[in-house]
Amino acid sequence: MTEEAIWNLKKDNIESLLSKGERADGRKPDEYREFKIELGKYHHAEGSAFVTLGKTKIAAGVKMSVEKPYPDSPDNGNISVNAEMSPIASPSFESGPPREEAVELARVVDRGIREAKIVDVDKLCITPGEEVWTVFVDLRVLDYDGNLFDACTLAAIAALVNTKIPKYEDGKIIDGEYTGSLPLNGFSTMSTFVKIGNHIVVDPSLDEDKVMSARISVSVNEKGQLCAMQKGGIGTFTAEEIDSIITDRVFKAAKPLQKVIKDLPSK
Amino acid sequence: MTEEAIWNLKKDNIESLLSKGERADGRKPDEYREFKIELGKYHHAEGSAFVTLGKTKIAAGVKMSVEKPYPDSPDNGNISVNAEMSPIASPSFESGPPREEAVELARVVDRGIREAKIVDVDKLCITPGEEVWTVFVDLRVLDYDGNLFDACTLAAIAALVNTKIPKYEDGKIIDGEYTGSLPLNGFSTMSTFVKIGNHIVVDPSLDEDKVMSARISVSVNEKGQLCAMQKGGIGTFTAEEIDSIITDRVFKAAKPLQKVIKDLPSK
Amino acid sequence: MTEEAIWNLKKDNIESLLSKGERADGRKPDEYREFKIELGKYHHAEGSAFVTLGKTKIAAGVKMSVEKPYPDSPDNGNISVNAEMSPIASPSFESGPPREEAVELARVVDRGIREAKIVDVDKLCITPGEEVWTVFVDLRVLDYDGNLFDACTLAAIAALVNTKIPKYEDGKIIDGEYTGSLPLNGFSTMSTFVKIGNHIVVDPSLDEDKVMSARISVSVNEKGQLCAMQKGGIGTFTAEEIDSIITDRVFKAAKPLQKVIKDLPSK
Amino acid sequence: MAGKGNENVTYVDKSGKRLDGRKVDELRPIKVDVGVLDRADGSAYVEWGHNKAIAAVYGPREVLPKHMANPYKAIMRVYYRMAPFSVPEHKRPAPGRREIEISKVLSEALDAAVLTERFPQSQIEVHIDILDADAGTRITALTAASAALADAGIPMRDLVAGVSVGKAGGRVIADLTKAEEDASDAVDIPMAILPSTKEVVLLQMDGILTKEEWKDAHELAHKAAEKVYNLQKEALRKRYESAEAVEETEEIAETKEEVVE
Amino acid sequence: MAGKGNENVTYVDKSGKRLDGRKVDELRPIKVDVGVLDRADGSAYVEWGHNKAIAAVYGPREVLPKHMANPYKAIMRVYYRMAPFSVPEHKRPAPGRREIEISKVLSEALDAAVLTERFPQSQIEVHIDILDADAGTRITALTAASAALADAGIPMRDLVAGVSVGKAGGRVIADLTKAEEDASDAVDIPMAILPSTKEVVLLQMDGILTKEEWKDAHELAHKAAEKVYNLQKEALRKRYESAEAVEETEEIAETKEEVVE
Amino acid sequence: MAGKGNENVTYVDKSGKRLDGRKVDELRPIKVDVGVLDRADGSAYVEWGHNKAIAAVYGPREVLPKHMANPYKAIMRVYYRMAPFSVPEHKRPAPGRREIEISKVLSEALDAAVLTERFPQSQIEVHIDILDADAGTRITALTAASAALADAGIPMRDLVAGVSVGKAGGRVIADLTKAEEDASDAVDIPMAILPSTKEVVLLQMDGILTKEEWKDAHELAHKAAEKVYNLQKEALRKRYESAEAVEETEEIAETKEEVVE
Repeated sequence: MTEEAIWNLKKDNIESLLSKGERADGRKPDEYREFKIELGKYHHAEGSAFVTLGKTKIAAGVKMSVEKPYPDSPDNGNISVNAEMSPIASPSFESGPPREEAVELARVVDRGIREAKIVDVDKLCITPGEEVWTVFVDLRVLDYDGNLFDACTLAAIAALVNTKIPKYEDGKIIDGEYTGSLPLNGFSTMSTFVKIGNHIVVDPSLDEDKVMSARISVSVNEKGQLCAMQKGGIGTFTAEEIDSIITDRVFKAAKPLQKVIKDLPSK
Repeated sequence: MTEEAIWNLKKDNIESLLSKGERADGRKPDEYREFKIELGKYHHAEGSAFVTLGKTKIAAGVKMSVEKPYPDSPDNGNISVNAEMSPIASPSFESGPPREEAVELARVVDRGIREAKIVDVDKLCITPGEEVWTVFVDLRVLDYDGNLFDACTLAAIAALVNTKIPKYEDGKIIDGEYTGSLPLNGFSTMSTFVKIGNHIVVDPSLDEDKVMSARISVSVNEKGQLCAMQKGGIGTFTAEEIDSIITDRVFKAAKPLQKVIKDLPSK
Repeated sequence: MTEEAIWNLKKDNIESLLSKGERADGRKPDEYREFKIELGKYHHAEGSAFVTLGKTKIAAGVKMSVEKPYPDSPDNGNISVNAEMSPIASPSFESGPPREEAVELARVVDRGIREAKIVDVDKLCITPGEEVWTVFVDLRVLDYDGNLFDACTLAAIAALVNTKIPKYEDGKIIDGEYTGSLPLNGFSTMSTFVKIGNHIVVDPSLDEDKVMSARISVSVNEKGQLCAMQKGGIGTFTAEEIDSIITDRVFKAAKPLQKVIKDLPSK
Repeated sequence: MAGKGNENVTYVDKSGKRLDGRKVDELRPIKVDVGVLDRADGSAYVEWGHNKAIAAVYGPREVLPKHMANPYKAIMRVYYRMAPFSVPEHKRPAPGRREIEISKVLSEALDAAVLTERFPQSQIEVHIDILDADAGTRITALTAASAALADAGIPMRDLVAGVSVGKAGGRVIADLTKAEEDASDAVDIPMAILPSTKEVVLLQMDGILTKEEWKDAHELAHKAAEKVYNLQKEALRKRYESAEAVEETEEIAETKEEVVE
Repeated sequence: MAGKGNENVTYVDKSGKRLDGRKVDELRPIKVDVGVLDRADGSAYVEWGHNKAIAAVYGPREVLPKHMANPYKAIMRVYYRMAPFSVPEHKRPAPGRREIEISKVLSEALDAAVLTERFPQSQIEVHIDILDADAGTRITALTAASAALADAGIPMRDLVAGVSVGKAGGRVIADLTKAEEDASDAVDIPMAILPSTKEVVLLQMDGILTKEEWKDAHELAHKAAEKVYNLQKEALRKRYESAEAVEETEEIAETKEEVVE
Repeated sequence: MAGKGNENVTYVDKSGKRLDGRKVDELRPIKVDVGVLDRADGSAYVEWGHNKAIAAVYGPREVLPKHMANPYKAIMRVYYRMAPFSVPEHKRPAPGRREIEISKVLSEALDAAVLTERFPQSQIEVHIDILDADAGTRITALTAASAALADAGIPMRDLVAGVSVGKAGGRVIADLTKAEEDASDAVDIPMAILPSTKEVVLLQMDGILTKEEWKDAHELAHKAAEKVYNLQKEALRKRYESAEAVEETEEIAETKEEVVE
């Protein structure tokens, strides 16, 4: 049997389960898998987190660097999110420069953080027009068991919560000394739903990710507002499906994530 | 029939016509196809032109940017020409970084402008040794129906004629405000001749471009001086052929181009 | 016969000779081939050398450039070694960005110079924290007849000995004028041994390079100290083999190289 | 999305007019031309406010390298590129991360519409050049691409209509300009819709929005898509008529050539 | 290697203690976990002092492009990469020259141990990510890679033990930290050894050393390799035991699934 | 071309002497050595004033990737590269746009001379390294490349002679130096000629020239080409003689080796 044929069989199986309201791993449609967040594992990072969601594993690290501000925002720091989908995480990932999947992943996670205005970039100015902090968030996908968007967002937010600002004197960062924690305003979580046949479920497992026709990731902040969205996949959503996800299901599904993020100990 | 075989047939056909002093599209050897220049189509460009020559279509845009001058010319602005031969224009063009054809095209167009000293770079200094204007001319080939050299040169020169200098205050370009037109000295046109069998014609059509053995592009300024040349192709020219083109035919062929360029309305 | 089969035959032949204490070209195990150093061949380089070792040929050139120092060494100049293994030198080399072999070659030669502290980087400061000299050593492999490590190190060191510091006034290098020779402390040579079967010989010829299982390059300074090492190849060395090379054979083998380097006329 | 806009700007005045005089649900002027290029298999040029996009389609054709081919369907390859002069600051020619991401979402949106299963082992290429940019380039690109696919004769379930809705100055509005995207509370929602079935094939959002605002914006999007759809169909109809005329001429020309050979 | 260290630092005190309290021949704490990843054919995670490396192994599998394949043996492809946050200054994601060189020497060291001749025409890939760096990343990487190869069931003549020896403050010591590498007379000698036969498969050296010092360092290296070897074997033993337990569970799970299908 | 030269410089004095003492039609000293490399199929080294170029030729050999091959002729691949130390300011090693353009025009010039139709489906590679540059590197490169092709035994209609003519200080001159190229009215015209038939295979021009000046320059070019041609032929003749001697030696060597095996 070709790989394509195997996936078609898997798809039929997953769909027939979903018709009965069941998922292969026993979850309900709007239920997340177990997840775990470890903070501060990497000592060279100003902040870090190691996240597992199902068997998906993400290492996130934050580095703070002093840079010249952009001319159109001389008083603001900046944030930059990058994601690496190296072959460590999956036999189907390739080494080399980031492909479009990794670029999309990084940019969607970035917008989920940026649009929710989580990092208080106004407070990251050292000398207006001269020196501001840039917050580099780097995500390393280590094991791909489905749903990288939500796992990477969790890891990025947790790493930011864990971040301290280095001491900066006479144009130099003092290695290992810090002046406080990174100023944050609230938080956001991302919840990804996928469509398989005409069923829609949150937090896709690896198999669900592989057989889905369409995907939608919705970022929600701590006030229950929408702050970023991204549809993916070559399938379509009906207007009703979209409304149901965006105005209802996402808020229910995100609850366990929001609870854990809210209670993370800040630095 | 292979593609090669088809081109060989076409070549025979074109040659036999040329032996009778005829071209497939009815032109005389030193006659250009119809061409048209539209100015100022693109509002974000400081100057722009859309040129058609036969069915060849070129979009040219000029952006002005403030840069540090080169150490060996602290009082002069700079000019930079780039050309993109993307697959939009032809099924045989490839996407990706510019290949040697696009690099040659950009550099030959650049020299035709630079050597004729059309842009008065002495007047593009803001603060000597600190800030000067760089004039970026970007050419997008949109439809390839032969003779990119002449069409791109027309488009580049027309876009320069159409260019205004942005207002620059307190280290910032004021978007949408201008302080005058780009200072220019005269103009130049480029005329490309190709050799098919032992016949030589100007302004090659697509078919003539494909079957030619050798190509020569000659840039002539408004005073009737030569200002740049480039031979291409894997064929040869005899000394007599070269002399005939350079000392005679190019000046006749270039007349209609020169007339139109001369009458372009400046900004 | 496949290429692989031919090399296996060659290997058998080389090994059987080595069992009798002989090498294909008549040398003893610890004997170098003839080598020759020509200084100052390239007039645009601040220093240069053309080295032949057997038929291996290396062109080395040094350019001095004024750069901003690294933040953690504001008073020191820098050195940068690059090596190009272009197809000029061998049908098996490929054009394009440097492959791992060329990167390793450059970095090992670099360490042989850097760790021996040959270039007195303390004396290459122009204005502390602002301007220092960077010494660019560029190696072009022109003919590959084995043992690039030792030949490139010879060429790099000889080019450094031949280097003059350009005159630098008012922020500009005065072309063609110099203020003295590059400050150097001693020198080093590199000696490469390869293992074929269970025989070990110095200065591998092309055939020996191709059939060797393991390689070790040892850099030794003028005081008889070790200053850099690199093992290569997919074979192994026993602890005894390593000790014999590092504590004994390398010093004997390096003698002719050291003698010649020592007597090179400085600029 | 939220920009650095002056808080005192009134994005929608008391009479319901926006900065450029449009009503909240009104689109900028849109012009769609089909069959504008000679060499491509299909092409279209779209002006949408100040945005200008040209799209060229090739295919279905052979996949290179061959091992990338899919035995069940054609693969869609979309290249969205910005001309260096299309934006206020000169852009480097090499594609940036934004262009790579947009190429991906456009590719998925078009793939949803094209009957790719009819062309296994082949690829369909869409090349789009943005010549002028002013908020809404990806939907301008998509509208051009979809028309160009139709021009190339690629079978589709429906045309893809690109639209953008969002928010500025506290009001939900359609088709934001750059000035509106600079509002401090700006939200931009590019969407693509198959108008016949109202299916959504592209959806992105930047900025903070409530559920209620989403509902208004979503409704606005479907209305706007209908308008874009009609413009696309009109342009294709015109092209179809003129193409028939051209084809007749070409037949005559071909007959002539045969005689010459 | 020689760093900018303060000349007044005492790298080894009178009682033979180093800056972090270790003896001259003492290694930093080392933790080896095998089978830490789900998707890779084999994997291992190693913490070595502050160094943290994760390795994933795939193969033997098909070589692409095919003409790179060797008809006599598997080819080893090793990708050593540093996370941007693993070092004091944010590192760009693209591999630098240091990563390229280290990938090459690690590949040769592992190739010496793997029975590559058993898998002609195929390739074995090792991907290593350094998540935290503090002097000794390449030997941490090698130790992880070797355990991951064993975890993937790749036959080897022996495990490869990575060690580092060298010199600081005039004393030959094992397993230098970054602080020790900053000594003005620092010498760093990363090595890899097949412990059963004491064969050396990786050896690099930076810094100035006498013959006599080499002999001491070399001896230290073989002793240290023995310790690393034992940790690797212990981790694999644990993994083997738990893997057996897991396999039983999986068999049960598979049976269940069959029922479902 | 026009440089920043001091207007007061006299580029040609009353006695017809140039800055370096040459007459207007005089070339700089040129040295051509053939067969200078061991591994290449053909090679040549040319010194031309301060310019130094080395060329290596491989082929005809297999085209990779195969679909690039031409069923009717060999394809020429020319790689013109400048050593980082060959110019006043350290050059980055990656080829720039100038090197890419020059590689293309050199490739076309050589293709015009080589009997490529004799080697369908194959490629001929020419690699040229500029080790020292002083105005005229491309014609130095071409002269070396052409001699190297002959050394490799590649059949050609004729050798390709590279020459440069132009203008400085109002006078038409041959073979400009960098100092002459810096004249404010400088014109540089690199050319390549098949001397037997006077066919032109490379021609570029930068700077402002009248028709009349062109005629003088063109005439000068053909005279200069004749001189270069003679030097190339002389070098090949020498090589041919010594090669015959070497071949005899090699035959003896091969006989010996057979005995050893």
